[in-house]
Amino acid sequence: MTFGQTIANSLHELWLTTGLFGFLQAGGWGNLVMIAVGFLLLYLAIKKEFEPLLLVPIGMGAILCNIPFAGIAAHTALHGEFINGALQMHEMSGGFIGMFYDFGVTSGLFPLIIFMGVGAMTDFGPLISNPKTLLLGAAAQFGIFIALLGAVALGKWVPGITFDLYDAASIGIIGGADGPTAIYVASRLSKDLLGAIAVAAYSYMALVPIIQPPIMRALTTPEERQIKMEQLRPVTKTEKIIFPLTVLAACIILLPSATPLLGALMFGNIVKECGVTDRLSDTMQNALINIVTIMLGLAVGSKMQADKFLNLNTLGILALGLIAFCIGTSTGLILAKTMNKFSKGHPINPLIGAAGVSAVPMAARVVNKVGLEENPNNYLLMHAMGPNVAGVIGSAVAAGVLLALVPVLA
Amino acid sequence: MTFGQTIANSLHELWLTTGLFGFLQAGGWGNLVMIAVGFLLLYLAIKKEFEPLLLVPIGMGAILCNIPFAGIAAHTALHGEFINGALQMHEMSGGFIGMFYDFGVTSGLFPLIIFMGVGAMTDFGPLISNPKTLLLGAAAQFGIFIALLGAVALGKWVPGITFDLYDAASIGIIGGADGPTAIYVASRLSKDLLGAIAVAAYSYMALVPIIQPPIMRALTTPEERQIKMEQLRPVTKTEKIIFPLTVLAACIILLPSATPLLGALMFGNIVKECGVTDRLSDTMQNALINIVTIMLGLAVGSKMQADKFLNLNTLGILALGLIAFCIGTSTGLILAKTMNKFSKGHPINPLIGAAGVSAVPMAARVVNKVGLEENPNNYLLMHAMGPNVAGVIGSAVAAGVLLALVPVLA
Amino acid sequence: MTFGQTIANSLHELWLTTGLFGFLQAGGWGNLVMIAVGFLLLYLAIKKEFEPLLLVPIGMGAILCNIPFAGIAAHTALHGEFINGALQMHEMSGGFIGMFYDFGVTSGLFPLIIFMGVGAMTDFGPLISNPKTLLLGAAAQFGIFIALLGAVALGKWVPGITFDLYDAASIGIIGGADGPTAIYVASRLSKDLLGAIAVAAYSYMALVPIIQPPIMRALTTPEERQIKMEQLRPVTKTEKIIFPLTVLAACIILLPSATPLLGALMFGNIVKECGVTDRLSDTMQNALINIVTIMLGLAVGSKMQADKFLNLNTLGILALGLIAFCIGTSTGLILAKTMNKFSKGHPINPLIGAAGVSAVPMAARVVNKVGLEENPNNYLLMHAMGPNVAGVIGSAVAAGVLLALVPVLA
Amino acid sequence: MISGLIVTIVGMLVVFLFLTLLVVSTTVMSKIVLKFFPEPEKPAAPAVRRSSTDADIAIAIAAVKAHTKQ
Amino acid sequence: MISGLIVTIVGMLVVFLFLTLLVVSTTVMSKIVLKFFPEPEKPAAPAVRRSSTDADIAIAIAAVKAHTKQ
Amino acid sequence: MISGLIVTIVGMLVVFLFLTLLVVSTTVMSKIVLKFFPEPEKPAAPAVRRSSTDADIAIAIAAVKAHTKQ
Ligand code: NA
Ligand code: NA
Ligand code: NA
Repeated sequence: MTFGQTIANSLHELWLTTGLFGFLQAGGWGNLVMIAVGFLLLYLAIKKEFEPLLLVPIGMGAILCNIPFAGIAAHTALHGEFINGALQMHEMSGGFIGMFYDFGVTSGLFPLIIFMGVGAMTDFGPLISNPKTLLLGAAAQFGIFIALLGAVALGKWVPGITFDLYDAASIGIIGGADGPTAIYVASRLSKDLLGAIAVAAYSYMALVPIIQPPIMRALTTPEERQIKMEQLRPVTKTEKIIFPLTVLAACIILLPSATPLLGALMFGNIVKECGVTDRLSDTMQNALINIVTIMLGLAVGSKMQADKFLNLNTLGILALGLIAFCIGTSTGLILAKTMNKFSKGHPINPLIGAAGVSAVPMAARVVNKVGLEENPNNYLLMHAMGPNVAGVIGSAVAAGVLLALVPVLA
Repeated sequence: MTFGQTIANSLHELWLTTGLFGFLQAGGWGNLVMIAVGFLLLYLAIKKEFEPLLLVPIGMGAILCNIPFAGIAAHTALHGEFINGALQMHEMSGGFIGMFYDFGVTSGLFPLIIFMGVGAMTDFGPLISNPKTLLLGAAAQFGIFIALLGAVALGKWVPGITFDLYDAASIGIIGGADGPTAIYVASRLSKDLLGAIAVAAYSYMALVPIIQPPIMRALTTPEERQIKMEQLRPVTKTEKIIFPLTVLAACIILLPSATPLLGALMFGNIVKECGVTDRLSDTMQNALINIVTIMLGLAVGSKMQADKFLNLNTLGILALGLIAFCIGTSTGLILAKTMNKFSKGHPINPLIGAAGVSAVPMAARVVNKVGLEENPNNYLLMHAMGPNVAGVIGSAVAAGVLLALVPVLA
Repeated sequence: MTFGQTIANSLHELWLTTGLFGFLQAGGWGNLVMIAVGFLLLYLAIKKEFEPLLLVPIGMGAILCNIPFAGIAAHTALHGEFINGALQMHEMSGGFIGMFYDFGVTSGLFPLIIFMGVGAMTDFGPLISNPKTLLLGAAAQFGIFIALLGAVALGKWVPGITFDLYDAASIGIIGGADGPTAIYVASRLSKDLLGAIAVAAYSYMALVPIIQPPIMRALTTPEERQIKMEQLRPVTKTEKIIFPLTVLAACIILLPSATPLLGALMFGNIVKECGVTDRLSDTMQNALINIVTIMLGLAVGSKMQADKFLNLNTLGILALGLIAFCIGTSTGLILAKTMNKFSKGHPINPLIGAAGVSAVPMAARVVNKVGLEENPNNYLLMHAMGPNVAGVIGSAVAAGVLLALVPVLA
Repeated sequence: MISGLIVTIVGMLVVFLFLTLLVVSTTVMSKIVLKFFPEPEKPAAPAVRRSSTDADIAIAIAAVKAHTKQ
Repeated sequence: MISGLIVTIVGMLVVFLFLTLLVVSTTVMSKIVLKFFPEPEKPAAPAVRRSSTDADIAIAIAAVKAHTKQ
Repeated sequence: MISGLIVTIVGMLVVFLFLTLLVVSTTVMSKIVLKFFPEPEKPAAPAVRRSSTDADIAIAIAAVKAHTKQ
């Protein structure tokens, strides 16, 4: 070969590693589509401010993992020899986002650490002040189970959709409107759908201000929306310390399968409320949750690889997730209406039932906004925070039931 | 089966996963006891403010790891195939606290990172100003070795107690009154006792204000307790930078087995004192040490599993740890008395010898308090800080000797 | 054996573990030399303020990893059984710095996380304002390839130097004047040289104020150095958000092998510029980058083990790195001179070409200083920031080419 | 499909039972606490993060002092 | 040696092509942005880190108030 | 039991020897430093964490200014 030929040859070799060449291969168009979806997520996150803390990393993860030949989401490999009952490592390889996924997501570690941070940021005061609102957090979980039924039905009757009971449970949990809970459950029961489920969960949480108000107006009368609630009594520090321990104790006795989630949540809350571990609480709420959010977002986004994502299942998940969300909102509202009828002395504004889906604190803010539209002096925010955090507990409980029951029944 | 039967069946399956059912199984009462111990630790940490930064996570770890069927402390498993000289991972599983333990504690990583942070928070100024007080940090290590002898004796003569020399060394190190040192040594020499040793170490460190004053009063006369010490000379920045390097150099030459501990400590101190790496020092003192404290606390607590913890060994460890603490306090006091007799020009208040056990900065504060009781104008805090940080070095040195010698002699 | 003999025996056993004994063994002098080099690095970092954020950890890593018998840089071992397609871990062991190396450096993880943080700290405004300066960031990469050629030549003709094409590429990248890029490329192509390459890269970056000015004065006339440039137009927020996405898109289409580096950089930049993820940006710029800097520095320093470091190869790397740096500076200057000739309307001060090597922000500051010497009113800092950050992109692109081409050609 | 129905029925049952139990236990807990510990706690710590407090206060004081001197 | 030369030639070629392409695309990008989005953005956020703002402001206000009362 | 005694004796011996050596070397170190580098260092940096200083000062100044305008 002449020198010129060698140069040309090298340029050709380089051409074989370009993204352009990759997109032109079989299935390459799919990567291009998913990169476009990634850019769309960035646009929605930045321009529309839809849950940007999660959707910016998820969008970037979707872009990076669909780059041909880059292998940024490649699984981890631990190189070494297996001798004397030990893997003697000398190297670790893999894509950097793939490593976040393998170590943090399949293990369930990242969602639990996020939950610690959420616990350290949560004020259960309004809930302790008005414990009845816990029931609204229960009612809103109907969405989970209706979507589960829908998923089972789709899996059975729609060709091209392959949901089994594990998948159905993971899809249903989108209705819990809690990102970490959804990711934790999906990582236990249905890893292949994790990407679509996480994206659906965070997208609908971001869309709460658009999805919920029409439902709220349809299911309540203007009079109901104007109901003023009694001011919440102040809660003592001791109550705030004992409440998370009470929930944890109940969970230990009745539902151990929910204790990783609720244990992490209540650990974070204790660390915040006890008043003697402020530096740990500070780190949980800032450095730790932020670091994990970055890595979790990228890792979740990396599950949006074209060959796994572009199929009918994903469409089904998106549709069912939306249904779950709407039904959860509705059942929350309906129970609040019912409770209002039976508690004359202490009126309950049915709008706060909608906050039972969780999506903290967005759903509570939406309640407040819809309430103010009807009566500019009726601030419902604190009243809605009760069902709102109850929704977090409610979906963790639902997750516990699914984790305990599905492997037995499937 | 009818539909009703199936429902009943499922509820029964769910019953088999409840904590209540778990507690009723063989050994289940032990878990219940340990959960109660966990709540007790939380109470002591929050209400009595006994080392809350450590005891809140440890208490929560003890609760979570004893929940039946939850497997929160389950060991890590790396799923995949071993091909081409590499473990090709596709998943990691285990309990989330179990993962902290496997990756951070058995490896010795967490205590060393904590030590970095401790180094970045330590001011060796008082010690440089009065180097003789290093000897008090040596004298207080007698407690370690007396407890070691006691442990060997218990292991030999008391049925039901199974301590060998490895265990005895790990138990003795409780007398060092340094959590990270104790955990590091126990993780090297005697993993099975790690939980009890860590709990004992942190508990007694928390109990310093209760344990030490009676001993201090018993071993000193009121006149001695009133001795005023000369004001410490100011120390230059250059001395503060060179001191940690001097200690490190001595350790490299004479005792490499202590260099992981003292290297981490002095690295943190250099980063703090050098004045040009403030952002690293800031992170070591805050985000990094807090993150690791959370994970280490949970992991240590998770070693309080009923089947490993509820036995005679644990009782022996608790008793010996207390003895080690008391003897270390005493020998520190006695050497300080002796030194005072031989250094007429520069009086030494014997109380500062008690700070030689380390337990920074609590022991120094206790010295100050006991001193003030006798003479309201005699502030011993800065004088006690010298032996206090010397105690950290002293127990790291003792740890080095144990790590080097025990495997040879056992 | 009498008791006295046993004691003597134990003291002898202890002597066999001392550093003094270790230094007297075959090859032990090398460890001593490398420890001295470590102390020298600490001195340069602290007293001379040469890149202290990196050189303090690297120096400490060099010291700690050369301590005889301490095994602080020992590789990781994962203990357990391989059953049911999973490594059931029960313990992890190894030196603590060795673990940082195995998990963070060989995997490429740490340099990429650093690059995220760098992205979150970088302002591409000056570059967007004057995009032509991107070319200066290209010209300065000549140093990389000239050093590569030199390394190939040394490997072929100098006995005792063993560089192959992989090594040559890794050595060349020192000329990129970007620590994380150099470490990333070396960790992919030539792990054995990683220590020397990282040390050379950071050392020369630290020496920029000494290396560059003579070259700058030699290649420019006083008139050229006095050239005033037009003020940069302000850049809108939208441009700052779209620019990183543009670079990423170009990189996806043409050079996927550079996307881990440029993807991480641009992810960090988007998180910073988008304005809705400030808490993530804050953590990337502080806690996360600091934690990784500490661990990466220690890990890189630990590659300065005497038996791997004290050889002719290291000398060759140090020499070639310096050459690469000087040539990169020169070609940047020369292209800037040429551009100035062809752009009459918009004068370009050739000094800013020297900033094209990156070494952000030191090189830009040096440009400013040399410019002020000639004309005390000519502030070039902002003009030099364009080529400066272009140099980061340029060397990431060069790294991408090397990563794609070298495995094909070698 | 059957198992889906079962999960739904059992699931909602458990969710409601569990949260109802929490309503009861929280109410009881509050009653006990308010009866036996009617806020003898130290005054609620300010919402400010402790770790940064010292530096912040120092700065605020400095700022106020600087202002006073004007 | 040959392969070293090839890497050098191809490498510098690609580096220059790529960065030239970036010059062009950045210029085009800026033109489009300035034409269609002539800074209708919200005013640039203050350089202050958001996470610590609330506490800091609270303290600053407290300090000023304390000063006012003097 | 014997090995326990040996560990104890050797251990305390080494601990005391090592810390005595440190006493000596620290004393010598201080003497050398104070003789050859009698504090030509820059003034000790303020105890405030640097990372948050800028933002805090900005806020404190803003607060004071706001107060001034009242
Ligand atoms: Na929910
Ligand atoms: Na000690
Ligand atoms: Na560069």
